[in-house]
Amino acid sequence: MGNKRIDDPTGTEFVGHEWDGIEELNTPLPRWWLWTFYATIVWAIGFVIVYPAIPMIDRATSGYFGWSSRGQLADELAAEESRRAPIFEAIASTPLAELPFNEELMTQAVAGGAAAFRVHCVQCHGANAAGSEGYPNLTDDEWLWGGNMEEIEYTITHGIRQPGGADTRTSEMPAFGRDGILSGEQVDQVADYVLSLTGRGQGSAAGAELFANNCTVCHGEDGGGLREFGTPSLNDAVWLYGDSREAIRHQVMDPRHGVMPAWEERLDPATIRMLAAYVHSLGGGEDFVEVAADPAVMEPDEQE
Amino acid sequence: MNKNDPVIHHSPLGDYQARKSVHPKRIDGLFRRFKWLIMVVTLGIYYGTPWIRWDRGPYAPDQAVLVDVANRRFYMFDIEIWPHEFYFVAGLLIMAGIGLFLVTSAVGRAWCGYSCPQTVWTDLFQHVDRFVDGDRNARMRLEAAPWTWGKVMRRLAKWAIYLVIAFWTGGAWIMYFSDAPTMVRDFWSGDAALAAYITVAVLTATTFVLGGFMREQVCIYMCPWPRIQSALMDEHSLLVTYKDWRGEPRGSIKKAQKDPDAYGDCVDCNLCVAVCPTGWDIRKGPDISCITCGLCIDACDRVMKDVDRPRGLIDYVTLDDAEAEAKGAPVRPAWKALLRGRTIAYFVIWSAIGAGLLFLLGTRDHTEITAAPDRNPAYTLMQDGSVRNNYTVKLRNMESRPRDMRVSLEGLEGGMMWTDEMSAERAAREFTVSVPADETETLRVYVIAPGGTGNQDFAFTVVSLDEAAESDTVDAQFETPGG
Amino acid sequence: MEALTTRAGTWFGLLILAIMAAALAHDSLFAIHMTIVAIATGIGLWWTLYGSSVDVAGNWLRPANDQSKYDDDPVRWGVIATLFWGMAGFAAGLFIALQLAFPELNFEPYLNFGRVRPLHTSAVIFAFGGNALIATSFYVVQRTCRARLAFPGLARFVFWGYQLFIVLAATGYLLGVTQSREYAEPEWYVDLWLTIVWVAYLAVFVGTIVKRKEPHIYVANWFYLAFILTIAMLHIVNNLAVPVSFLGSRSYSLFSGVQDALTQWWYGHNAVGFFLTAGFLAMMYYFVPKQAERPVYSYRLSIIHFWSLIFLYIWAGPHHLHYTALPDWAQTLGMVFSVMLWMPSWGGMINGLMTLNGAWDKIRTDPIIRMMVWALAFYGMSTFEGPLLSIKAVNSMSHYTDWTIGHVHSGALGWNGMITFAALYYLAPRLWGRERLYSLRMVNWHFWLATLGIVFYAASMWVAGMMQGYMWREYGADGYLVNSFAETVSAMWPMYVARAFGGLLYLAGAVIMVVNIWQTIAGKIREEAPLTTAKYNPDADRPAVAEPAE
Amino acid sequence: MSDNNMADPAVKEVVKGHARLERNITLLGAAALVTVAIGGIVEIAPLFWIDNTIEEVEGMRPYTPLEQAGRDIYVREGCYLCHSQMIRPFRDEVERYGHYSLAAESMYDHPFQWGSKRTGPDLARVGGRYSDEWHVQHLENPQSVVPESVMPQYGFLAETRLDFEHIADNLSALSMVGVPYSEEGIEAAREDLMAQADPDVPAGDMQARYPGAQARDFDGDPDRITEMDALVAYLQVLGTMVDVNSAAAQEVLSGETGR
Repeated sequence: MGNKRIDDPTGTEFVGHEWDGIEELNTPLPRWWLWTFYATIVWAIGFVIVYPAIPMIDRATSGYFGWSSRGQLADELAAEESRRAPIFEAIASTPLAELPFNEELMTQAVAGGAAAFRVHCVQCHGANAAGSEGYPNLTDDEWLWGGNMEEIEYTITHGIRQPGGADTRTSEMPAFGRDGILSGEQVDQVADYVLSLTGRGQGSAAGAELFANNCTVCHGEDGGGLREFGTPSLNDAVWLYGDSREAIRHQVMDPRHGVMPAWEERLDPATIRMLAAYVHSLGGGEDFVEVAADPAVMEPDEQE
Repeated sequence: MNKNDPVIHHSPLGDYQARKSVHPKRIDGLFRRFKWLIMVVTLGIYYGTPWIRWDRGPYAPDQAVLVDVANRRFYMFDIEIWPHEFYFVAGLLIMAGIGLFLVTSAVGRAWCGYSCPQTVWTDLFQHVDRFVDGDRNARMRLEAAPWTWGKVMRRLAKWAIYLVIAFWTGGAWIMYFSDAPTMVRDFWSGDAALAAYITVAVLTATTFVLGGFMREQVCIYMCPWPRIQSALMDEHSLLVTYKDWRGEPRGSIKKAQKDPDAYGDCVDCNLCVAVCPTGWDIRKGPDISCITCGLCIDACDRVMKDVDRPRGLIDYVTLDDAEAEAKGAPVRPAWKALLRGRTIAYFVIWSAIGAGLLFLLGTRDHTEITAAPDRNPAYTLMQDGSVRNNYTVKLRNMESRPRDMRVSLEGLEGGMMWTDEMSAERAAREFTVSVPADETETLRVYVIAPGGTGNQDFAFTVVSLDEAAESDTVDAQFETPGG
Repeated sequence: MEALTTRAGTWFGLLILAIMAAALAHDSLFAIHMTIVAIATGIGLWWTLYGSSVDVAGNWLRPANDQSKYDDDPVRWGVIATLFWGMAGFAAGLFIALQLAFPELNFEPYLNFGRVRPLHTSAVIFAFGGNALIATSFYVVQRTCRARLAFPGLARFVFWGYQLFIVLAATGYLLGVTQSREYAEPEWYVDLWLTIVWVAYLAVFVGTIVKRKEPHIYVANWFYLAFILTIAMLHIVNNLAVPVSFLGSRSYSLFSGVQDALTQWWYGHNAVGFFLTAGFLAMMYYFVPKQAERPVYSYRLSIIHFWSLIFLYIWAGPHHLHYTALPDWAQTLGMVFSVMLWMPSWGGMINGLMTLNGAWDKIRTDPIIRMMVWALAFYGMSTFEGPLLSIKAVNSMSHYTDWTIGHVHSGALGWNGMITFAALYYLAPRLWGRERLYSLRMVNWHFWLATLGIVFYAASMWVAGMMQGYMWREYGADGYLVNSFAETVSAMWPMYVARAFGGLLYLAGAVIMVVNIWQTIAGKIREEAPLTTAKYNPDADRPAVAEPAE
Repeated sequence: MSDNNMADPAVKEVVKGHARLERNITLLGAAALVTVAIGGIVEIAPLFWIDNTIEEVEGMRPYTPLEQAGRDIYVREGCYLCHSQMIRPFRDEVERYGHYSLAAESMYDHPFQWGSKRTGPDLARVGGRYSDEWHVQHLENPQSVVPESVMPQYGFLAETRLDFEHIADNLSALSMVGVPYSEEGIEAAREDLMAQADPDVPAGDMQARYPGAQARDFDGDPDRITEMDALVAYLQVLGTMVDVNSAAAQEVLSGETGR
């Protein structure tokens, strides 16, 4: 090593190459640098042993604890579920009429109901229960079968026109046109009359008579609908199958009947109850008028 | 290329450069005392702050400075920051950045020399060295000495003290994140969160290693601030300078006595090197190793006094002044370097941002309202033809006491509203709700307007029903089927 | 004459091909692009026929006193292109930053955020950064090999071919031609073109090294070589796709879903690792010792950190996909390799900064050194923040937030921007044979504006990321989420304004640079209080063996 | 050539170790290329052979021609720059956006659209969450429905006729990269697209080819098929193909180790 030159300011020896005036010093590696590098490598080896890391033939190594990000989430959600279990129990055991007066339970019920709704109900009723043609909007104030919490819970539990359901809610409108009960002309007259109920056009006297004879039994004299038959009101702004003359005519001619499954087999009572609470909370829920007036109901709340 | 070209021999790879130990000598003087002062103040603040109590009433913690991660609140005396007000932190960060410019432009790397935690703890650990092993010469002897029992015991004792300090440092940190007295009790009874133990362990380890062993290497190799600060300085910034025009050529007193004209003021006693906490020789000129702590100034001043020469052979000087002095100009007092355009400009910007933040803090309302409409359905047509829109309204009560608030509708002719808490029958144009202390109350609000109403803008207004009567308004859109 | 005929004929043939492709295009966007190609070939044809008789830019592209010791024409063009695209990229960045604060600034469809953001990222990374890399690599490789460029014609093709790539990519984004792979958005035919250009680039670079008159290859060239080779590998694999039509603009990537995601981020992260790190480290290894006039700190460190850096970087891609549907094992590998990358990255910082040992006083007196030091400091901070963000626990909060944006920009504005500016300031007087820069004081101004800009940018984005991370996962006492997404968006507003302001400052600094270099090229010298800088000795700046100008 | 004096024994003797690489560009280049290739090979290649990379789920089908056309628009407009399509397995994300995304759900995504930034919310399961009208209004003027939004306006989509003359070519290119479109499906691509976007056109085999595909006028303008139709159709199918909530799937997914 004949050409050992020393750099003056640093006292370090030169390597000896030179490129365009640039030289290099032969400074050794800083010890802390090397050791820190080694430390990160040691740490990495440890981490690779503890966590899934090495790809093999049909799967990767599982890591010492068999950890997975999805397993971790499942644990976290299970913990959350067990935290909520007593609440579920309380909801299931609280009489429905008292639920709204227990603010904490009610909040939990609505939130839980919303989660369950997103899973089981949105497919038909749409997100946030907005409904669509043939699938009732649950946020408005028209209720075919009743809109207080008890009625809603019953509907969810037993469904509507659930085939084979013993307690299911059932009603069926005759196919006036298809089955020849009314002629085509008569169907038009009825449709015009129904339109007139909401102030659209003038119904004929013949239409009014046809309506009185065929429809009032189920829809009421003013077309306001009757809860016991689950019939819609025909004199308001809410229409399940559309409010056009054509849609109404079609419904008289050959009515469509929606089916809602009974959920009692698939969901536990607490979930059904939470769903009822959620649907009730969407803005159109009806009060237990007669029950709420009863001072006895207020008691449990006061006792707490 | 021909074979006469130089062929270079390489040293084997893998060699590393071991740290050369630094054994700074004890010194007393102006800057050493200033360092003591800063050390006492900064450590005092660090260890003591979590124990200051501050009465915020029954609904808020009574610790003066508290980062409440679980509830996402940051308390600092009378100030309480919520997550959505985090922009205050951005303001503080920008102030810190410009503050760094300000300090550096005025007094160079003063941060490094006096108040950087790495400096403060290194200084503290160096005092431990001195306490256990004696001053510079004793420590150098000890380091060179073979590993006898005595040396082992001394080393163990020293490291034990390091460890205690390091543990204390880590322990103090977690006090900022939870009620300090409770934390101390939980910590020792084993009830504290795992994160607390891990934090203490990590901070103990880093303090032990960085303060006890890495020391100046952190400043020289690892920390970006020295480079940033070096780059922030210019020819008007103060930095510790050896006045070579006065000192050179250096010579011992004996030599100088023989031939007084041949030598400068430096007596080559090497005391400036001996006291340097990073082991730099300031006479070689400025370097990243120099943290400008001024201890070499203290050392040199003392020697100059002893040999009866004027002080300030090593001193805080700007580059410009140094040039002028070297050419024979009189010494300019260091403080004059502080008053210059750039420093003042930074100060103005820095204080303007600070004043802006203070203004924001002072004038911010502790009442806020937000309203988010339901997106689906955007509206609900009711039986009677009227239209209902649903909103999620949030009322923020940022005071540490529960307050009643009144929410009312602005605009939307004929509109009424109600909430989940009340029945639709009691719909009105306003309602009152009680918001718990220091919380956000979320309400479902149903707004209904008669049929024939078109799409329109309106607003929710909230007024706090207390003497402050703070108010806030949020604009909202009412959607209808007709559009 | 015959050569001229051949060249003109080739251009004419290409022109006809481009016009035919435009006429027969499968979709209108492809037609527009082929029209651009046709215009480019038309310019080529015109230049071949008449170029020698017109003086387009006077002194600008080649100074009158150029003695052509090295082949510096493509370097000079590259400097100008770097400045031009830099301005375009910074301005686009400021524009989209303002769009996020003031959405009214979206002008549908061509200037919507979704179309301008790729324009911004590609303009700064590939147009600004790429031109800087090509220009400096041509400059550095000649000098450290003491040889003129190999294949000078090919070198010119590389420059102009790369500009065509940029124009096609940029117009494509605004028109809606994109394959949506971040930092690899150009469609298949633009990718193919870039592949051709890149192979030519590799040929010129390696050819020059082969011609070298120095026994050893300098470390800067190792980094340039690793950059060119790896980018070629990444580019080809990541852009494997099947076009819908050979006359159409759309293609579908060969891979789908999870494999596609990892391929893309294997590319995306190493675009950072090899384009923005290895390539720029190469610049650092030449310009820092030259400007500081000091030897490189440690030869051994450069060996260790070079090999460990290029080996480890490639593995880090999966940290962009933490907690996604990518299997956990790949995420683990991505994380541990990112952490191991910390020290190799810092090796470059140490080697750069410690090169200043014995010359630290220059930081105060030489504004170009000051920029280099800041660049290295930011390189150090970003490469510390990077491993930190790759740790899964941290990443679970920072991912999808503006923290990432802040991190990227502290690297891009601080490291890539500053080191490029420093290199441009170094090059301008030397390439145009000027005594010194027009103004060193203006370099100082540029430095301060850029620095302040970065402070605003980094601080606001870091806080914005924290806010998003916290607000998205904020649970109320009832156990349900507190914030709707829209609320977190509105909380960002002050941060977005502060960020845009930081960008404005950075852009303002760049404008000063353009003026400064413009005046330098024009041969002006500003009267000002002197600052020092490294001296230039034109006589020493020559190949080992004299070669005629080609 | 300066590389080859290694033949000289005098030089060969002293040039050892790293210096050999420094003096030989071929060696240096080859060594660098090998070094950088390793990581990618080890990480990417196993994704093609390890079975549990992509979960076995039911319900995944290729996009319909209309949905694919909408996807192309999603790509063209750079939606991925602000919206992710990747719900991570965290409690807050699962509660905010729905079940975490599975690798299987993007198995026909060429290219993937997982995204890297959430300036806007995740869209992996936006399908069916809002109504078509909401999407149209939101795309035309985002601030009219979400006042805080910083999203650009996309009204031009509703005014631009969808160019689907060559949609079969797109499907055939996709089938070349592995999306299982049948030959009839490719041939009938134009008809299928029209059948899905226009309620008056008989659906034909469209719904048999694409189970669960929803056919309707998506943009509220029945007279023509616009880019808005396509984009909304794509948005409405996002995250709806796989029944991720079935209990069995949940248990299997979370119990899987070594993935």
